[in-house]
Amino acid sequence: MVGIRRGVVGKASYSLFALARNALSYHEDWREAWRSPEPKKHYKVIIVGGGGHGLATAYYLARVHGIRDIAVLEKGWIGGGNTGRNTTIIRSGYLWDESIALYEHALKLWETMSQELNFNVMFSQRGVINLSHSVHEMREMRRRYEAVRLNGVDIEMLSPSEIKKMVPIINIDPNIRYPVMGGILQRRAGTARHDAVAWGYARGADDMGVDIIQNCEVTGFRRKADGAIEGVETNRGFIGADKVGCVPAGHSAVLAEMAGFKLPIQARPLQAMVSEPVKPCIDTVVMSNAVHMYISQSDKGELVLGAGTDSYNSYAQRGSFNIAEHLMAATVELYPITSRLRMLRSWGGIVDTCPDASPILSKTPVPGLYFNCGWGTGGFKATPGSGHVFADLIANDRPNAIAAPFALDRFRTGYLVDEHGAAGVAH
Amino acid sequence: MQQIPCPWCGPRDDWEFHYGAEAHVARPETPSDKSDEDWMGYLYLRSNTKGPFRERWMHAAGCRRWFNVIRNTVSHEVFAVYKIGETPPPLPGEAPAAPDTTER
Amino acid sequence: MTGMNSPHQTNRITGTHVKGGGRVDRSRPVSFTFDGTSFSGFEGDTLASALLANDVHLIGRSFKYHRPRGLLGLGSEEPNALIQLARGNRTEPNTRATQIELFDGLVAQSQNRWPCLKFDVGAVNQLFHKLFPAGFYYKTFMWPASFWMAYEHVIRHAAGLGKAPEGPDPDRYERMHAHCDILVAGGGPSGLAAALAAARTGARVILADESTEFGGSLLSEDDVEIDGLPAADWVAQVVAELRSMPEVTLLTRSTVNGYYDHNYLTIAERVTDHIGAVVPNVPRQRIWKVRAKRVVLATGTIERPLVFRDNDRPGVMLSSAVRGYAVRYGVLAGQRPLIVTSNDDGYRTALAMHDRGARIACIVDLRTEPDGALVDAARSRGIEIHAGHSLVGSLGRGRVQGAEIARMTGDGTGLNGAVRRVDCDLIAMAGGFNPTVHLFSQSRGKLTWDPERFIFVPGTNHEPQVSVGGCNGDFTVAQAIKDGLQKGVEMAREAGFTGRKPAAPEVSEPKSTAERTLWLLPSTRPVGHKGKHFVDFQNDVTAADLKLATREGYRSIEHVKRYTTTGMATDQGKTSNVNALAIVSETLGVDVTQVGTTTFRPPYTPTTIGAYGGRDIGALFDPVRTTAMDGWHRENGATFEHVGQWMRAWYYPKKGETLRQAVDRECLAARTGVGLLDASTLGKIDVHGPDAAEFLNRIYSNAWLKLGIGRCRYGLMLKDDGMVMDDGVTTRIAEDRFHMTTTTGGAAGVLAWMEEHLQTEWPELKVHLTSVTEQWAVASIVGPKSRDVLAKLNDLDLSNDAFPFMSMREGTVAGIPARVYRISFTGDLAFEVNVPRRYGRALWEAVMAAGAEFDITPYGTEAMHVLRAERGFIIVGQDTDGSVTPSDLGMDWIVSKTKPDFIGKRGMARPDLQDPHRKQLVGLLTEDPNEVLPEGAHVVADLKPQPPMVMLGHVTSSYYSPNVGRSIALAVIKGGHGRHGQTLSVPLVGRSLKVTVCEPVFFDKDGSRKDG
Amino acid sequence: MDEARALSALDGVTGHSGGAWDAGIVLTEVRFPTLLNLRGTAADAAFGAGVEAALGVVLPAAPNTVSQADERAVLWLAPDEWLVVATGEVEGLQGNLEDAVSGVFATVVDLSDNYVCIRIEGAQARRVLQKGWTLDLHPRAFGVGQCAQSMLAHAGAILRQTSDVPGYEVIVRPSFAKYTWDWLVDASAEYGHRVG
Repeated sequence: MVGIRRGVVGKASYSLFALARNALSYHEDWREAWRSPEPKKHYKVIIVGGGGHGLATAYYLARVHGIRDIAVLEKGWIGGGNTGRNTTIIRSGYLWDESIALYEHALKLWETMSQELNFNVMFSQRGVINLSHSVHEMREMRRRYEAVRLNGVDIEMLSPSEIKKMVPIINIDPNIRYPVMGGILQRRAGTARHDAVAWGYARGADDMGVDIIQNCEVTGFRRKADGAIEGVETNRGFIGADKVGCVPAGHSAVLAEMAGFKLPIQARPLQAMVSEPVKPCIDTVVMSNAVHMYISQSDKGELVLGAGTDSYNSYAQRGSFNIAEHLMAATVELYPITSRLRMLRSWGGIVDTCPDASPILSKTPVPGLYFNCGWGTGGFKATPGSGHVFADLIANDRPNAIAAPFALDRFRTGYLVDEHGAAGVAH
Repeated sequence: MQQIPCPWCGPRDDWEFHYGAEAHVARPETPSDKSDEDWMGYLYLRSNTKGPFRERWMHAAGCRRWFNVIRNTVSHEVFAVYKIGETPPPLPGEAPAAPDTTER
Repeated sequence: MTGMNSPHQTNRITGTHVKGGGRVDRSRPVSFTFDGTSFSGFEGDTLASALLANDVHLIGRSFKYHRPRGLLGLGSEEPNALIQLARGNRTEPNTRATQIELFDGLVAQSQNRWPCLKFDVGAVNQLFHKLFPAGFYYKTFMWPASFWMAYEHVIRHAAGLGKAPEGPDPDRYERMHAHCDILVAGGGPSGLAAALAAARTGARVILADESTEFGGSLLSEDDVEIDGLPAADWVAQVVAELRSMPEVTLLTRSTVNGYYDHNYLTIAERVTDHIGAVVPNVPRQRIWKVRAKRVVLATGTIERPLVFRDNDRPGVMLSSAVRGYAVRYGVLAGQRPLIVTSNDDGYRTALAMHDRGARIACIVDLRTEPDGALVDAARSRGIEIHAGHSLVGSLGRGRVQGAEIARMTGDGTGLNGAVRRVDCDLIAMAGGFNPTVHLFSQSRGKLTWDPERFIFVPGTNHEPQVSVGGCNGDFTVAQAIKDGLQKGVEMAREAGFTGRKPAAPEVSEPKSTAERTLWLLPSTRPVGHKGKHFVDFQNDVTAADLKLATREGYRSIEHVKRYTTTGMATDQGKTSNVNALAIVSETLGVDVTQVGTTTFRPPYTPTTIGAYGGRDIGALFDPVRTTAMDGWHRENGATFEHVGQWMRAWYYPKKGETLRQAVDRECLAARTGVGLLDASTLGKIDVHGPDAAEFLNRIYSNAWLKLGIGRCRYGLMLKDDGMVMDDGVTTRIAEDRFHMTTTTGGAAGVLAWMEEHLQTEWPELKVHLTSVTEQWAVASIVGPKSRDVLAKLNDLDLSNDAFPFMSMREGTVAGIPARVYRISFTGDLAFEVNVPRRYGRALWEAVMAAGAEFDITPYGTEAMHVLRAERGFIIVGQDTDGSVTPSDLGMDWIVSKTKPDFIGKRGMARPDLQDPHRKQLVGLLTEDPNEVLPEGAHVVADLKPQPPMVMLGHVTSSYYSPNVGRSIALAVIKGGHGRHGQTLSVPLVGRSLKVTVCEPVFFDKDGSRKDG
Repeated sequence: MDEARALSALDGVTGHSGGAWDAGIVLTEVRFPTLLNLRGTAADAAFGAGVEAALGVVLPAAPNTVSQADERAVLWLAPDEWLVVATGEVEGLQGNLEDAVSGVFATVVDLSDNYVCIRIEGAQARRVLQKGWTLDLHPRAFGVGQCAQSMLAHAGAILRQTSDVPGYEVIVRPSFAKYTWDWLVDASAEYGHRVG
């Protein structure tokens, strides 16, 4: 899109020509992708949390709603939380209409993101396959398949031999402990370069005048006499704001308690790991609930493996070893050729999980304070959609049709969007 | 891999346990008196403390007893273990609480 | 073999005039191939030392630019020399040549090149390198938008280093749990000392080292004496003593690779990799999972490369590695080495090489006035020293042929003299040593930057542990041993042992003077303008890339790392991390600590996925649970269904029968004659104690206090949110005792949930719960003739009056003590016979024999599903999904209106659960009676030609019912209870079906068949 | 009862006895011991006395310990739960025990069919078990007279040491018996095993 390139600051557009031109000056003339400004005294909107969702929220507030007096406050470095710790899977094949609408909204935005941001986020629509290993799972899978299909979203059912064609390294021997009985495939689904999403949104938002302030930790909320939000206390002083949107992922409960209320959220460890890089051997993303593992191969050649969450609360960004151990056994079981490849690096994130495995996009008991959290294991794929509808919620002070089902009130009324089946494995 | 000290069986790997989240959340005695708001609180709202946290564990692979632990959710340091019904020890840096007779 | 052309061995030190001919066994030559050419080496060689001995320096190609690369290091820090080892299903990519032990017949290949190592087409990337600075891909490949997948395809195939095998791994792996008082990671001088001191107290000690033998750096030094012995002899002495102690476990070829919470560490042991042969039943690799009371980290140091122009040419190596090849392996990495050094340690390499016959080209010393014993020793041998000089760049094609050097300005930032060319065939870089703090960092220890010495050292520790020797910043052998002994005994004391610290030995070693750290050696032109100054060798990250990243705003070290990929290669930045951090901080003009430190994560070195998986593959991946009758099912041709971990008989096809035919036959038999079902997997819980009835009254939605002894009742369990959780029939065995059944999948969860309530909410209730699921084998005899069959085996009065529906009798069946329950999951007359598991098969066979005259038909879970659906009985987990209330199921009759409370009562009163438009259970009949709806299909009121369309709900159960004579289905539909009689549509791919909503009961609507 | 008709979950799994006489591991099924689950209040003197009278064994109060006399062993499972393992003459044992504790809140449940018992003995027995048993089996940490509940690989198990050879008994549910046996055989492969 041309629009944002005429932004407040105005930066050179990225392209092959720009690379060639800059090569002549030894790449010494590239400008910073985003500024590092000092915080102002007051902003119209403050976004707490400089991950993908927070940066996307700021970007769309500026881009769609014309609000440019925005600060994004990040306690560490942008994209340093779950944005940089996930396994980069993007899909919209959920179970309930409400979820499909939300994630499909995101998927559509992914499809144009690189061009819109003029930043290659390497959204690779290589397809995502979900496997079924029992009669019961096949039944549940069919239900999800039909729900997705009738929402007008692309989805296909695959037989084991069709899966084998797409994923030659998979073991479809019917006599293994968890035989592959079938799968569903979403071809438009895939992966993206996770860090690039944060950077791309940061650059785009910055271009429109948004202040991205790193190493700025929120330590409290200040409220006016009428109870409405007045601003945030930070390690760099008080910063006033008309509205505050919190997008703190794993730390949502901590921030909510600062603001004086509780959220139905628990923070749990989630682990992932990559192998050493090898030449391409799997071109699709494949997930399996029953054996608790999912796999894809990065462009660099690393096999990216994801596990299930631990069951206990933790902010340690590390999980228990037995989870990793099981993941690797499952990897060898389903993909026997991986046995001699080596695990290179493992890491953990903090996932904020709701009782119904669906997110919270909501107003709160504090007027002018909004929360976007509870994405559990599904946050990365939602990034643009989450930012887009959350910006809308903040700008209009009411949820749009996509966000409405994800309000906090559902825990009072009982109208949950129970995605445990669809999100049964972390992904 | 954390070690959770079962008050009976001793320290065991964390996977031997079933996790019960925040401790001292009693089921209301007369639920029918409770508002929808209150019931939401009982069903879903649990503290999610970053730092020393009173929480419940059950030794699923062993004696199957529930008990309480004070554990730092950041460092995973375990400060105290106490049985159901016992007075909760103070959190690190906190003054001892008066004996609690209402909560189980 | 290409004829054993007399091996080159040009670099192998021969003769005995030099001390230390290396630790290889020259009496045992072995042959191997590299890229198809045969070479020979000796037992004790690594592939790296053998290739060097054969004068092979070009070993690999770099990741991005495909630049020729040779060996940099000596051990696991090696970033360049990655090898595709072995062939076929045993091939292994990305293996470091420095860690491959030579054995006869070893096959090694270079990787990431095509068609061959010398002429790699990928090297064309070097021509365009100016277009490929760090992060270039974020800036391009965006147009046209649809082309990314094509670009990506090319990028993927260019990346990736080695190749995965094509078939399954034939080797065996294993895991082992271990416990110890002290785990010592690293068997160099400090680790050996710590292990010895701790072991002498009687503590249980595990000492692990990643190398083939203990000794660490001492094996690579020829100028250290301990207690008057050559260092290696002292090592042998200590190891011998440790070996004699029963409570000491010594592990070589074993890398402590993970440090997790509460002193839980993993060790990756390479058990048979080095012998190149398969030993039956012995694992190739083993993962040790160790819980240690105390940990001693003695992981040593890794030398820093120096960053100068084209510092990646084959022949540019770490100084300590060059010395190691000479001393430990008896190999000269070059005949005419140049040493560039920031410290005295480089001089030790010069002396070691000189004394073994190499002609030292010169020593380039960054320091302006080097002095001290080592410098004097070099001078006395006539070695040329250029003090205050920079190494401007390396020269050569394919391998180092020379170097450019020049005098530096006083501050070391520029050049101050003419550039001179020096001929050499090897450049040894001595840039100082970094403590190997990876494990300390993994254990969440805080690192401290020592600004005087430019190193990270362990600061505050998080776990009960201690660091000693090089990894603690103590770089002398004397200090390492002294500290090791001291900390070893301290750790043992903390673990509960008593003992005295052994006396520290006398150590003679060269003394070192101050060093001068320069992160980026000055060159003739600015960094990035000419040549490349590599920081991360494997990922091709240069100093210019790091500077570009900071210029573009990527300033946190994590941003720099992710933007440039520095430190993210298979060596995980072992040689590059600190250099990168320092260059970034220097560029930004801030302190190193402000840029941040990288947190190290497991594993320390990459470890095979197979080893972590261990024996948890194939049949041992996950248990399969089977019932007492399983053997009979198998012998009689049953097909099986996985239900959780259980294997249940799904149906029993006769020859030539399809699933549908078999199930139809089984369903008809169970309605018209008699069928037999193995129901053993149902959960069974003994609920026992004076308050048992009161307890059930609280956890079931219906009333339980007045149930008579010997009577059964169906119960529904809800969660406190009001949603259905489980169901089953529970029987009062005695006043204070009930036998509860649950669903197969729900058994464990229900028991745990009830225990939780007993222990934490209602401890005043006197009730004991015991799982008896597997105590009983259960055969359900079902159908109008079931009474006739059972009567042949039983002396009970089976009449409806004597043994009414929903009651239990104890007696014998076929001579076996049994509990017989008159309950039914089909609606027909049925008896569920429970016997102790050991008699399960005998019971089954007796019933089959007695039933033969009635044509008794065994049926599986599929027929069971059809039969219950005919009667509209739900299956929790199939017709419910955690979002369904009893009311949604039309089961208000089982929800007590009078009990003041039970679990789920308050939850059901919430607004959304009272909504009349909720999804509710209904029956569906298709227009065509032979058309069976797919389970999971969705129902719409307003059919559109194509999606999207508004869905009302979905089909939960759907079968052809031979008893009804048509297809039947259960579904949950919005407002379904008010829709009976309506016609709705089920859109399928390419067609749609019309369905009529009905009551979810299709057979025996008045329930009259239960008495036969 | 007709013992000839009784089938163990390991029948057809363990194969014929045999194997090298010097195998590092000897695996044996302990066929159909009587197993009674006992629940009661340890602090209640009447309960303890009743148990002792009926079984001739003192109720073990310390967690994870075993009291044994002749062919009766009582394993501590939980603060209010024990497992009685009896071989030899067991006629009327359950009834006697129930009678002996009838005056207090205590329950006895027959679990003789709910478990299968495998004995593993031999010089390498500890090493084999440690491949899948996380608790420390070193003689300083675990010995005769002790028991523990945990997982052996992926099967929930009760383990007790029965001899200093060392020898152990592994008690698992019958549906996990085949898995456990196969796992033990596989884990013993490098030392060789014999079926006792």
